[in-house]
Amino acid sequence: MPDLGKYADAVLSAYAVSIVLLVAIVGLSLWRGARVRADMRAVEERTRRDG
Amino acid sequence: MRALLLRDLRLALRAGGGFGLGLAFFLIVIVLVPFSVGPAAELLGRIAPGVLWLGALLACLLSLDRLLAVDWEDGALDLLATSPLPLEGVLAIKAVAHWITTGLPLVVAAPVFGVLLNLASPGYGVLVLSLLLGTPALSMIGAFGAALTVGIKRGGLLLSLLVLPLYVPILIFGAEAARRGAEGLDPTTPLLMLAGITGVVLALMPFAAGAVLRVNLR
Amino acid sequence: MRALLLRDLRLALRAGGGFGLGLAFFLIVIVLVPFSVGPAAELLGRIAPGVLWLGALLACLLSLDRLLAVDWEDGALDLLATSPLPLEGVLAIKAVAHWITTGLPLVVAAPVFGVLLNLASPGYGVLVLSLLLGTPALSMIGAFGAALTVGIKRGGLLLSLLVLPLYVPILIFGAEAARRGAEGLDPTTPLLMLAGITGVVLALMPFAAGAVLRVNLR
Amino acid sequence: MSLWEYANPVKFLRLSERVLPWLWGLSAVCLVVGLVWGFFFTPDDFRQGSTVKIIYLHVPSALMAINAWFMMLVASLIWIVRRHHVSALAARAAAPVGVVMTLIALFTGAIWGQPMWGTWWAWDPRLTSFLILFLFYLGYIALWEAIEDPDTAADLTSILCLVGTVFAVLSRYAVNFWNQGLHQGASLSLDKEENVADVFYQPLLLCIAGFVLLFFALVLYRTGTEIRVRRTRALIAREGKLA
Amino acid sequence: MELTVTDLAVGRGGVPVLAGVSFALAAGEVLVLRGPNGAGKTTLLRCIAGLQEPMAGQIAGAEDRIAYAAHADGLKSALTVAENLAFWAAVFGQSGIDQAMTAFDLHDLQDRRAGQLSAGQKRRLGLARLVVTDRPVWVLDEPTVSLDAASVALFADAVRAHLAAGGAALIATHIDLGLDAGVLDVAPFRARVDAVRSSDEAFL
Amino acid sequence: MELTVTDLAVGRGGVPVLAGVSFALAAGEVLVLRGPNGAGKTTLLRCIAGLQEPMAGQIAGAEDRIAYAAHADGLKSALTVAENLAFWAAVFGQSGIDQAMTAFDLHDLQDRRAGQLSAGQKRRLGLARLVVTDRPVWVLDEPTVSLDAASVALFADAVRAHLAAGGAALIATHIDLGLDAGVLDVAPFRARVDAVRSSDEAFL
Ligand code: HEM
Ligand SMILES: Nc1ncnc2c1ncn2[C@@H]1O[C@H](COP(=O)(O)OP(=O)(O)OP(=O)(O)O)[C@@H](O)[C@H]1O
Ligand SMILES: Nc1ncnc2c1ncn2[C@@H]1O[C@H](COP(=O)(O)OP(=O)(O)OP(=O)(O)O)[C@@H](O)[C@H]1O
Ligand SMILES: [Mg+2]
Ligand SMILES: [Mg+2]
Repeated sequence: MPDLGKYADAVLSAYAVSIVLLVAIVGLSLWRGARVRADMRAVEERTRRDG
Repeated sequence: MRALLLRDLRLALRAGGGFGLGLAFFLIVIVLVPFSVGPAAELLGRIAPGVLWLGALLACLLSLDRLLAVDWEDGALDLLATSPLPLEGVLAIKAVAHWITTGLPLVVAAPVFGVLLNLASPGYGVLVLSLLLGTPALSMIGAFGAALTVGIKRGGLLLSLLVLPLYVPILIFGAEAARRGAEGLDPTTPLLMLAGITGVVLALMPFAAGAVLRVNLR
Repeated sequence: MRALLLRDLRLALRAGGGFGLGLAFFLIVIVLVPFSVGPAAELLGRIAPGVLWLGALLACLLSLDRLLAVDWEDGALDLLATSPLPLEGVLAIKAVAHWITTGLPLVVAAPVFGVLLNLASPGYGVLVLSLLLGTPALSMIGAFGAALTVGIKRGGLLLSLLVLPLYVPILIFGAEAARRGAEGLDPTTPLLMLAGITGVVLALMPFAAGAVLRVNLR
Repeated sequence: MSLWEYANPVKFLRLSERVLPWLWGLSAVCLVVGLVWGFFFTPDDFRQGSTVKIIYLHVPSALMAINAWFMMLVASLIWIVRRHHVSALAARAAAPVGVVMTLIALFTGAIWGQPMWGTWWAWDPRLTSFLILFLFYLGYIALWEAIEDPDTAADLTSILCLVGTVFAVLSRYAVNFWNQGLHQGASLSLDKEENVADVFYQPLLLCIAGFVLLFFALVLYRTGTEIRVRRTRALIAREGKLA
Repeated sequence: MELTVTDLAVGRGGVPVLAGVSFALAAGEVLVLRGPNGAGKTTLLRCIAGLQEPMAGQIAGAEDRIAYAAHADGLKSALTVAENLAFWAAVFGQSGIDQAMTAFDLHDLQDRRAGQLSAGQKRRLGLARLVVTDRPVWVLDEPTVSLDAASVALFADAVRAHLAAGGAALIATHIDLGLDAGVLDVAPFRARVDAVRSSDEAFL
Repeated sequence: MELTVTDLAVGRGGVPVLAGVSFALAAGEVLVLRGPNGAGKTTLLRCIAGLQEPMAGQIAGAEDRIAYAAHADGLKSALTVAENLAFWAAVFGQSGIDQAMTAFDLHDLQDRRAGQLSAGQKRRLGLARLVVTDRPVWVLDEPTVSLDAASVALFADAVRAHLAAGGAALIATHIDLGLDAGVLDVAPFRARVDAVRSSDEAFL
């Protein structure tokens, strides 16, 4: 850990906020993507079955 | 009742983000203030607590016309009135849903907006506390106002007019508390007053609103 | 076209006073400001030009959702679109009616409210002039926003969100002119800018609004 | 084969399936290496102290926040002119990513401003137009959400995107126009004199690359998701009608 | 228990519209209200449903037993067909919506948003709501508006099933529903102005 | 000049609903559209009225010649019956509203606010609007909803008068209007999904 001096709070919180936001957008995208994919599969199955 | 709450929240989520929009309006008011009074940091800091409260109040107010009017127009309100739910309960639930979609986000976001207006640093805690105490009353009074104006086409402006005087005491004590907090004074008295007003409003307003709505449905 | 203008004005008069309400809202904002920032006369005087412009803008904004939504809901907009009137004309007329019912009363009443906020005496003329130049553009931009959100149930808040950034330049120059006026400086430059913006908006926006509305009616 | 062929959803999906793993991987590598390098292995600035380390987050995110809007502009124009659905959906998919970039830039900028300027926020031209750009992002997303018919929504949001571009341009070049704000000018310009020192420059470039790649990975992935939503919608609609 | 209306007078905007209306509706019966446009059918039904006060007379057996359906269906266009129905079922303390979906042939439309239905499909959904209320007395104002012949038959079947289960129905309509129903023509009950104490009476 | 529709395809929300619709409507003719709920009558009429774009095919002779009436009547409840009609007359460059008032028996209601009319009275006012447009082709979507028998007859008379004056009418309805009309059943034109280039086609 480098010595951040008196600005430790500022630097650390900036990194924390940014990383949380990045992880959030990536996580949300993947989660929604997976759900939509599953929905589409289900509907595709249904239509194939019904002809 | 739970079904109603869930439905209202779901509708708020689906129909173009009822959640975000109140917040966005709040943000917009806050952004416009420096444009109109000029960007001097000292001046902004002085008026910040008042402007934040005013912005929260206007954001709340603007979303009030969604509270009942949609249900009125598509007939759902008539049907709810003939359902087993008591009308008072319906209105209380609607106020709760309104608070969750408008008031709560405002409370959470207020500190961020405080930064934009250069609010003095001791003021943040008190600001959040005062909003947390005050906004539920805003929603409940709003439900009363909405019940009062429900039959009127585009009653939005009229609704604001009727409701605003009722908002004044809340604004006075809320802004006073926030200002005292920002200046490092003791905000207990206005906070207590605020809590008292909110308590009374939450206890009585559902009945007043129910009565008024019954008259309006007739 | 004249028939449409007359009808809109008549409706504004009948349906719960479209005329008075914008004004009333303006008044209320002006009245709430001292409650929220505290009644110190010097502070009020300093922020007066900005607050007056902000109040005018919000009053204008709040009445925007009446501009098209009523006609949309009861099907009159569909019928107007199939009528011989060009859609651009319809929107321009609607903006004019909106200005007459909201902007004009504000312009006339602004000096009175200036007194309430302790506006410095050289500022009155410039304030009125700046509002007179700026408010027509507010109405026309508002018509564009209303056309953009017309299909959306209770798009009121979304409408504000979309329209407000477009209002920013008008607010900047309007408030700047009013502030210079109040401080006894020369307000010509911001007034000219304001006039320029309004000219451009009035010339172009009806077509943008017409195009957008056509997409929305589809 | 012309580039337009990839405007076909199926082709697009196939291509993006192939490209995406690389994009994810590369962006992760760039970000991790860049940030670790910047955070642990660069010296403090003689004036700014350790706060320079914020530059590795602030500058790339601010850059991407603005570039994302330009990318949406291009996609919207393609939609307006050639009416390729995929490009409209790409614009839609990019907006939330842009919002996140904007938020990161705003937060890190504010956190940086407190020690540097003695204030979290100032109403300086660049900052202000950037904030308005943020509002446009919100309005853009809300408009997409609010309109049921996807083609109508695409048309209307495209128009909004055109208008919002003014503020994107302003937040990039406002510093040059007015020259009176607190915020620094272009320190990444090729003009050597204004440029930041090399020690900071190299990890910064890596971070920028990481943000760019992450942006493209996210947009590609999210566009795929939007395509699947539309496909599901179309299938359901067909089902209802045949029944 | 039957619905009994005795000497009822109803009005709109303080002006009496119908007066002296009396009838009784027992379990298993349908009563069709007829009368020309503007006769006062809607007003009468709203009054019986408890949405407005009678100007005179009594209504017995209505309290909490009525399911009312008017022109406006109270559908939320952002919710799907199934969600709309499930909401009303929950409000009325019921849970299953399957029977209602079957009765009005809505299964195919289940996941469609209500805003994306045609006029007749919307109406069918609005009527399906009646089934999930599980209330004994249906009070319906022109229920078959914009329904095609097949859907009108579905509706008639639903009413018959409701009657067979011990329910009753009061229906205002201009068309023939193919139901074996009593008919009440409201035209003869048109109120003479002095017939009832109107709120404007003091000025007469 | 007649209204000619050639090989028209129409859709809702990007999904094709009807395809391959062709017909011609000459002066003095009525064409009644029939079809079950959700068949696509409303969509077809909106398209012909110019409120939405066709997905394929041509419409000739519609430009500025159509008076459209749908469910929503576009009435202003704060204006009186006469004011409502006069407004539409002015918009269409006409002046007299007397003939329309007579045709739909509105003289008695003349000074009543539109908001205070019953469902059927509102509808009558909405239909009277057609007369004041003076447009040759009437395009009507379920015009007789909530009308009683007498009013339906008034409506039929109005249509006959319009035809006699060289007009034409295209009417979607589920009931029998008592008009001597050609019938077009839209059910056979239901679009096969691959029949037309839909905007969602790329996703299928
Ligand atoms: C809330 C406050 C701030 C905001 C909203 C903000 C916003 C921006 C924006 C929009 C850019 C331009 C990106 C581009 O054109 O691609 C930028 C670049 C930059 N910012 Fe900030 N900033 C803030 C605070 C700060 C502070 C406090 C510092 C350092 C003292 C700083 C240093 C920089 C640097 C070095 C650049 C790169 C220069 C350039 O490419 O123009 N920023 N920022
Ligand atoms: N809001 C109102 N204020 C005053 N009078 C009204 C109002 N609404 C309706 N009326 C009048 O009351 C009378 C009864 O109206 P009602 O709607 O009950 O008729 P109805 O039998 O349902 O007719 P319809 O078959 O046309 O629906 C009508 O003459 C109508 O003009
Ligand atoms: N906004 C919409 N989005 C998507 N599909 C829609 C929308 N509105 C209607 N539909 C569908 O389009 C089809 C045609 O609808 P349309 O309203 O034209 O039918 P209609 O023939 O007028 O029926 P009705 O007799 O019930 O009025 C229906 O299957 C309907 O579900
Ligand atoms: Mg009726
Ligand atoms: Mg239809």
